[in-house]
Amino acid sequence: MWMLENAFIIPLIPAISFVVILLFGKRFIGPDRVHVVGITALGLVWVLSALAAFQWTQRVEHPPPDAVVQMASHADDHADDHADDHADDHADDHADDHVVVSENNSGDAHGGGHSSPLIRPVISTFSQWWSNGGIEFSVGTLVDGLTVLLLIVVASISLLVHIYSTEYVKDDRRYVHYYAFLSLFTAAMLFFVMAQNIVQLIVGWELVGVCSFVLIGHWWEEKPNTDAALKAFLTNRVGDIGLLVGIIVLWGTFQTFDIDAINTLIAADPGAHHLALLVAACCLMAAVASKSGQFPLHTWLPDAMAGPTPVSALIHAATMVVAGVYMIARLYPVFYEGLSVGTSSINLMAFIGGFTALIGAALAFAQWDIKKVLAYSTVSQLGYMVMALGVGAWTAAIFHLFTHAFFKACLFLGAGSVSHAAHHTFDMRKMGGLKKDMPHTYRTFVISSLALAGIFPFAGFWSKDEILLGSLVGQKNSYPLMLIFGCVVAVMTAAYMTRVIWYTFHGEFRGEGHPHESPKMMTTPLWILAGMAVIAGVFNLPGPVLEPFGLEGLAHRIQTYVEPSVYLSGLGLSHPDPSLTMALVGLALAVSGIVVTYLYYWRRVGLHGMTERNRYAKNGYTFLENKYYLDHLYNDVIVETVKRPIANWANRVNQNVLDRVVDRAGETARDTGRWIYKWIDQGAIDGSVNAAARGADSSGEGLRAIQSGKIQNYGQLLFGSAAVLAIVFVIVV
Amino acid sequence: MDVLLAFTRPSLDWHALAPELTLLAFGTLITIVDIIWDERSKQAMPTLAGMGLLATLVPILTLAVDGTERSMFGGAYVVDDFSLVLKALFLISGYVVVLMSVDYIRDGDYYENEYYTLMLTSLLGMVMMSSSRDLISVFVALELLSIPAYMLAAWRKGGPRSNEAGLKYYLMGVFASAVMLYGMSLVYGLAGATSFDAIAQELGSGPSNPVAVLGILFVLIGFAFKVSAVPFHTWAPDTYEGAPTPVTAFLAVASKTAGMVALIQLVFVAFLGREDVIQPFFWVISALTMTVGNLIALRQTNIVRLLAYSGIAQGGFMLVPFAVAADAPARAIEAVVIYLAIYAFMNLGAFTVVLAVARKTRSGEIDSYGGLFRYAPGLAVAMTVFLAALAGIPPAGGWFAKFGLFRALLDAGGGWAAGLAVVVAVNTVIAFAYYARVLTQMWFQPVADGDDRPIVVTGALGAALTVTLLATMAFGVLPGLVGHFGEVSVLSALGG
Amino acid sequence: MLLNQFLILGAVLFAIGVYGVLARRNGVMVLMSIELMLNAVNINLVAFGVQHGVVSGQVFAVFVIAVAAAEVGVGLAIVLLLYRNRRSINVEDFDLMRG
Amino acid sequence: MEATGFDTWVLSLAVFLPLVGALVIMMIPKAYEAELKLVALGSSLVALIVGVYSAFQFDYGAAGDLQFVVDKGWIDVINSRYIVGLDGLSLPLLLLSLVVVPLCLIYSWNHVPEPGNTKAFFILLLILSTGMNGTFVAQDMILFFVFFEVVLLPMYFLIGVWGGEERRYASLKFFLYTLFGSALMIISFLALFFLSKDSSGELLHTFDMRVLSDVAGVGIIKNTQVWIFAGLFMGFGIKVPMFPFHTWLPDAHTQAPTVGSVILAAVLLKLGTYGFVRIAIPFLPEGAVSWAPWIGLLAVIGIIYGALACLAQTDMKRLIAFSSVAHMGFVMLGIATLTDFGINAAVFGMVAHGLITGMLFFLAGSVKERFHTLEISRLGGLLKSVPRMGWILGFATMASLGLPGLAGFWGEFPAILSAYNPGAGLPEETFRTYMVIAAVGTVLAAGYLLWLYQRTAFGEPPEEFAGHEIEDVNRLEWIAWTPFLVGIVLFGIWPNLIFNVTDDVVSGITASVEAIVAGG
Amino acid sequence: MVAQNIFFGVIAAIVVVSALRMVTTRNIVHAALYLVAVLAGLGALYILLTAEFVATTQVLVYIGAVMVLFLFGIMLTKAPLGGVMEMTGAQWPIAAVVSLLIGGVTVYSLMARFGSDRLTSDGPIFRTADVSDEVFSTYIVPFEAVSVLLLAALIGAIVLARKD
Repeated sequence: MWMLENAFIIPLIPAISFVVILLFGKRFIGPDRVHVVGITALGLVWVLSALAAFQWTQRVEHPPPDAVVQMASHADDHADDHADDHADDHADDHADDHVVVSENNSGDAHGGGHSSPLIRPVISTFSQWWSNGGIEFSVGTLVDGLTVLLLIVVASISLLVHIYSTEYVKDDRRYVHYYAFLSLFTAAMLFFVMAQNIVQLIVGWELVGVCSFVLIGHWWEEKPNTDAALKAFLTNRVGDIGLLVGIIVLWGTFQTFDIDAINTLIAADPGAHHLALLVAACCLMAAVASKSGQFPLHTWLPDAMAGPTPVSALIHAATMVVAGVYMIARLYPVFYEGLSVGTSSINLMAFIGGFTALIGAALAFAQWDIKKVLAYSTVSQLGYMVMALGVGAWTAAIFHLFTHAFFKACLFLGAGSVSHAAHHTFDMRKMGGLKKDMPHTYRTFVISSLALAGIFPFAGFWSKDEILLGSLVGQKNSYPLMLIFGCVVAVMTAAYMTRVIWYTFHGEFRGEGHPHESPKMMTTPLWILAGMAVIAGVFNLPGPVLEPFGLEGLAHRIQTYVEPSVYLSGLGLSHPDPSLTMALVGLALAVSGIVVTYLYYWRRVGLHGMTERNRYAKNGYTFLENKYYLDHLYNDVIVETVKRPIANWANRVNQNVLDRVVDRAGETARDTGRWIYKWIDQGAIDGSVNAAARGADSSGEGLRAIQSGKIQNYGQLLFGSAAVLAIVFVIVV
Repeated sequence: MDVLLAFTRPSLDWHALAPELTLLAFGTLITIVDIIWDERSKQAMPTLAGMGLLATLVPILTLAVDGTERSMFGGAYVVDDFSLVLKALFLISGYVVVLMSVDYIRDGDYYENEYYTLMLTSLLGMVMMSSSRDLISVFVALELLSIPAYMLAAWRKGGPRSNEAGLKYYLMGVFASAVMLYGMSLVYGLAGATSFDAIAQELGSGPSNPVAVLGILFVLIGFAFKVSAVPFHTWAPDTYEGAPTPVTAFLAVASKTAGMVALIQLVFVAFLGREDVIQPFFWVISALTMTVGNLIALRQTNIVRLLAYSGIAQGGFMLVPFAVAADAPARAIEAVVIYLAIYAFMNLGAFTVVLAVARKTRSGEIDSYGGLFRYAPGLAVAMTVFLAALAGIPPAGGWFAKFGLFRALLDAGGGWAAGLAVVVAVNTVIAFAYYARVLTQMWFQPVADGDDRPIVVTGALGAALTVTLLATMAFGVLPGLVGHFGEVSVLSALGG
Repeated sequence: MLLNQFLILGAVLFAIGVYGVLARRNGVMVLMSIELMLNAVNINLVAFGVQHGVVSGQVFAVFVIAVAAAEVGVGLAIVLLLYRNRRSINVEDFDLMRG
Repeated sequence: MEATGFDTWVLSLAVFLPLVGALVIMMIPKAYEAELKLVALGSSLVALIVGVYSAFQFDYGAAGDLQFVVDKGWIDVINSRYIVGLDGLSLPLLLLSLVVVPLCLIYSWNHVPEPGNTKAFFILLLILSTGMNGTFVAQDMILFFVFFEVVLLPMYFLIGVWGGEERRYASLKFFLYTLFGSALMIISFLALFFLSKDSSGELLHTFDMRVLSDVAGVGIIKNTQVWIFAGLFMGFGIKVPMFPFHTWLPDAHTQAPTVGSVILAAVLLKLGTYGFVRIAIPFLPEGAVSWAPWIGLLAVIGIIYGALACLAQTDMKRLIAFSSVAHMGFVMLGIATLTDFGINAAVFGMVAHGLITGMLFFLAGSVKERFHTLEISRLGGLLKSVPRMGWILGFATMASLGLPGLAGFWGEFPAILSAYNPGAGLPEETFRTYMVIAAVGTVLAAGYLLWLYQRTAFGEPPEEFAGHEIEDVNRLEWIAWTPFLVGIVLFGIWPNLIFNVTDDVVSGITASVEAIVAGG
Repeated sequence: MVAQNIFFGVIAAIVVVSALRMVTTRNIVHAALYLVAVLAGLGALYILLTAEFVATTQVLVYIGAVMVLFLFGIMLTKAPLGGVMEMTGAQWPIAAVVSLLIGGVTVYSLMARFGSDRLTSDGPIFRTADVSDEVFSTYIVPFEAVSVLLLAALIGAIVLARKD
């Protein structure tokens, strides 16, 4: 268990790498060789992360005595409250009982392989980090399944991106800084995921934000890039208000920053502090919304595509943007109790997630920039995860996070590869027909797209299926609306990915020059990721799938290893049974999306020319796009189907309202500032100070009149004042 | 004949009178030397005068060492620690003024010997003042110090401004002393005796009566003139501007101190029982004096006039403790004495710098100080210290003086005292605004006329500067020095 | 005799003196008016002395007379000096310095 | 505990060595410039070494107690004594002050701003140093007052002689504002002197801050406490500066020479906040409780207001100056909560703000020196023309906007946090509202700082500077800046370096406030 | 007593009228003569108050010395002997108001305090010797000071008044 206890080493390595690259990169290592440092560090990180993951599995499989929680009696009391609810679940449990509910901790009542004992996370704390009011606060690591999962994801993607970047940003004038900040980002992200307390969460949260800022603005000579960087940072800052306040509310409620303690306290006594938790959860949701691109704070994410593509893959697809999701998962009791996930029909989290998934998907249709399509797709998928968490499908969400990281990173890197070939453009209108020139890119891209679309047997299929299943079953109550959202999004996802593939790889090449396949350093990572996109699903296969192969022991590995049952047990979460029907429906939806789109592009079926006939459509379209490809307006298809109102409206709102809000907020603040500065500060406050000075000055001038120089006047004053004083005093005294 | 036989020779304590006599002797000596050697004695005059002043310090020291309180004529003339401290202060101020005068008077077209005679006479009046505890002594001492001063103000005979300064000072002074005398006559009429103790007994008891109010008021007004309190200040700026600069310094420091000393004795010994008159009176007068003095000073362009108004405002500060004279008598006296001591040095220092600079620039305009720091850094620093002290900024001396005021006010406590404290605070700020104008010229502005030859500081001026500078800084850094004097004086003045 | 006979006479004289010094332009006249005020004081002093049966009132009065003489002498010298330099003894003319 | 042996000299040496240096320099003729500089740097460095020695000798286990105490007679007549002592509250600030001055000397080594005169410039800096150091160790109110005031004149001259176009106006404004405040402050000191009683009801008549802190205003009725506090509030609040007394600050900063701004931001402003923590709150707990909501209100107004004003600025230095108003708002909010958390955060915030804003002013000064303008619209592309400086600016910007992991965060976060549960007797809802407003302030801070950074550092350098070869950070600047940068990172990563030192003192203060409030 | 009162009334009337004329007359020499009348009248009143030494001094010093000084002053300043020069300034109304105020408040106060207090007629009568005893004992210091004062005034006045 050494690695788990000393997990701090993992983020330390890239941190050192950052310092080394920054300080010695140019002079001693050589600007063109700094990647060696970064890649070495990341390699090491990956190995250690893998080691940590292995040790964690060992811990779950063979828990040392101190790792198992002996349930306190109150947990049992609590369990009684929910006994009825769970009775059904238990009755229905067939094969594989991984339902982790509070009452079955004391042993494995239902038999079968690996019922999960409640495994404590490994918590190590180092020294006193800061102290205040006599309380000492430690810095430390909390390692459990969720952590190691994220470690693996971050380490893997980051390593691949490091490798990929050696080619992609070759000869960049800020190659050194690029690698330095990749390292720093990795360090920050790793630090974040193993945060032992919520203050560390903030630290990591903000640090990854800064790295994101720096890397988005990597080419800061162009103003749009810096605008995008600022927008990203400021939008995140807005969310951070929520983070700050939420964490403060948690502190105020529990008098601790310790994640373990907070979760345990809530799990031990759910229902207490409901109001505080509601406030905290709502505030934290704002933070999640900003970081994970949830409606309505998602607008920065597409803009963030101004950064180098590998950065987009790493930060804005696979890792940083899932920080919000991670935080929900990490502090799940807070959200679960605060937003009453287990009781009400719709909660804020589920709604925001579902809605985001929907509009993200809708918006993805309207983009011509391949990266923006992917960005909106990311928004949509993150919404999916949040929605899953909102309906109580914790494991499904994290599973999706896991699979999504690989195939989305692959897609981004693929897009980067395309752009590398096609003169650094991301405009799909300048691509086309790249299939033959870039076979590796094409193949990996398609694989990942299929995974994203949720086609069997790719990774996305499994995770998406679990989410849909979660929405179907929900926790105690069903979330029918969420299921609808999920299904619609599934269709749309498949559709817009098909569109991307069409425009990018099929048809005629519309760009300039001669596209060519990217070098090995780029394609290798693509293949690795594509491979993961294929197989990542195996980590949480449902039991029935494996049963025929006699491998049911390997089912639900993520659920087994990752789910922090020690915290969730008190909440009464349940895991829905795998449903073949649901899987088939999901698959059908995805396929139908592909098919419709395929027919549209490849077969020219559909309602072309819609815009000529329909006034509204035309207006809408004019707004969306007024240059080329009127005939090919893909939106026509959507217009005619259910999506039309959504996509159109969403886009309009997105561009006109949400996106402007940020700008407007900035402008308004600045105008307010100017006004206040001019009128209040310089006018009223400073003005009154200066006026006082002037007043003193002019009264001095006025008083000089007394000093006429004439003795008679002086005498009059002398005797006159004497007389007046005398009169006053004689009368008064 | 019975009556004649009944005369008993007064018992004179010669030791107690030794300072006055020494001073008198030197004054006479100067006059005699003048008569005998006439023009040839000119060189020796300042030396003689200076020696006279220093020599007078000797009996003061012996008296101080002796320490016993000596009272003569039924308490009409008292030599106690309070009077000794102030005598010493007068003499030292006088000495510094003599140092300032040496070159000024020699280089100008002045009657030199008589100048020093009158100076010593005036100082004699002041030295007398600090021991006087009855109306006649105070009156005579006042006239003795004032009348030579009137003439000194007009000493530049050929200068219409100096003449006019003398006339204004004289007329206003006489007006004021007429009012004061009238007041004294009323006070005397109520008490039936001239000694302060008797007056205190009479006035302090019994119900309020308008004659007492009038008498006290008129007496105070007479001295308010002397310390140039608003609205009796009008002579000061004109006289200061017109008079020869060392005389101005003398008036601004020694003469004002004498007025304050008289006020202390009157207020704290004679009138203390009538706090219903003195406290409101001084509240109003001090507030007015500070504020008006400071406000008008803001608009001055002539350095001497600026210092004149600054002096008026400083006088206003010194009057502040009188407003709590009855509520916190000990602290109030202490505050005034401390203020006087510090004020003497910082103001004399400022005038010394003005003299030194004027020797080169031949101008009294503030503009002529432009860039002083570039060509005469020493003088600029010295002036900065003095102005900082006047503004009350540590570590230059003045802060402790202002501190004393606040201390007295807060010891008294209550809304009125606190209100006055705020007025003082506000005035401190206004005051710095005009001191800063001089600082600005010296430090921030380019050299006036582009003439940046250094300034030659003569030996005497240098000595004056050294004395004042050291004293000002010492009072700021180790205020215990001056604080000690203040404390001593409290005990005796109240005890006696 | 009433005490106030003398005192009020003194007060009236004092007031007249005040009027004189304020209204008169001629420097010498101003000096003469001052004498009125000082004499008013003397009446008070002597009258009070009698009232209280003490001699100090008279002594005070004598001192006042002596000092007044000195003052007049000095005053006239200054007026003469000004007259010599300015050819005027009108006190209203003397306002070289003001403000 | 009274110090013995060499320890009795430690604090006095740290305070007065720079002054000795100044006096020595006065004796050296102007022509010997190298010697002048060496003496100046030497004296300030020796003072620093003495300070560091004291930090090593400091008993951190008893950080709540005064150490190295010297108690000697000074002004007996008013019962004021020369008492100096060092506790956990003073130590960080003293060290900050001791570090900043030599660095400023080094920064000015070869380029004393127009109109030159190294000698005078260095003398003033050294005198300033004495005043600042003294204020932090003084344990007698009069001594404190004297040191508090000693800094005024040197700073006035630094701004007035070596400042920018409007220097006369700015310097005078600075001076008059502060003078006004300190005049009211001394009135309050005296009121404390006369009114303080010990627990048995005896009048104390002492200026000894240790004693006054112990008696904690017992015997002064609440109404009086409120008034006395008002005086202290003016004195310290103007120095901080709190809204609406802040208007001297932008002018002073804008016009001051670089090191003047640095010292002003790094140390001088702290005198005010230090005064609140050291004097106003422990001496007058009830007054503090009555005032706290209003201080909190002004603090959050300051936060938002300063930020909005920043957005309106066109001058880089002025923008940084206004950012001080906002940052000091956080510090004051922390203090206003009267909790351990808040006050510790405030002290941390003081140090952090000192380092960060000091650094920003250094940068502004260097930019001005190279580009001869600080108009934001005329700058741009610093990252390209002077890349290292650009990066440092970015770093300082990030630190200033409160990035976790850098020092600024630890001043802001606990301060905001403390407003959630303000101290006993304070209205909870009000402070929670302040908390949210303050949190909004962090966004605005990010807004104006990044906006500044975008316009100055990003993009292409403007035409007018395109052709010129512009020197990047030079050696002297590196020497002067590195400690700032290291400090920002170090305290950011390991905030306990400061929290641990200050906590004991602060806990003592809040405990006594609580006891009084509970008892009353 | 009646005689005394009548005497007082007559003298007081002369004094007041003369004083008023003095400050209003346009002829400076007349003014000087009116002043003589005032001073003489006051001398008479001092006799009435049994203050013989003061009365004597009044006559000797004031009428004998001071008046001569004034006349010298008038001549040396070549003031017009007739009513050529306007002696009263334009601001005389202000002067009048001020003097009325001062006079009014003084008279009011005196009336309020002393009302109808009688002068003690049976008190001791002080002769010149008594005055001198007092001067040379209690007031010896001021007396000596006055001598210094007179000397200084003499020296100073000479310096200022002499032509050079």
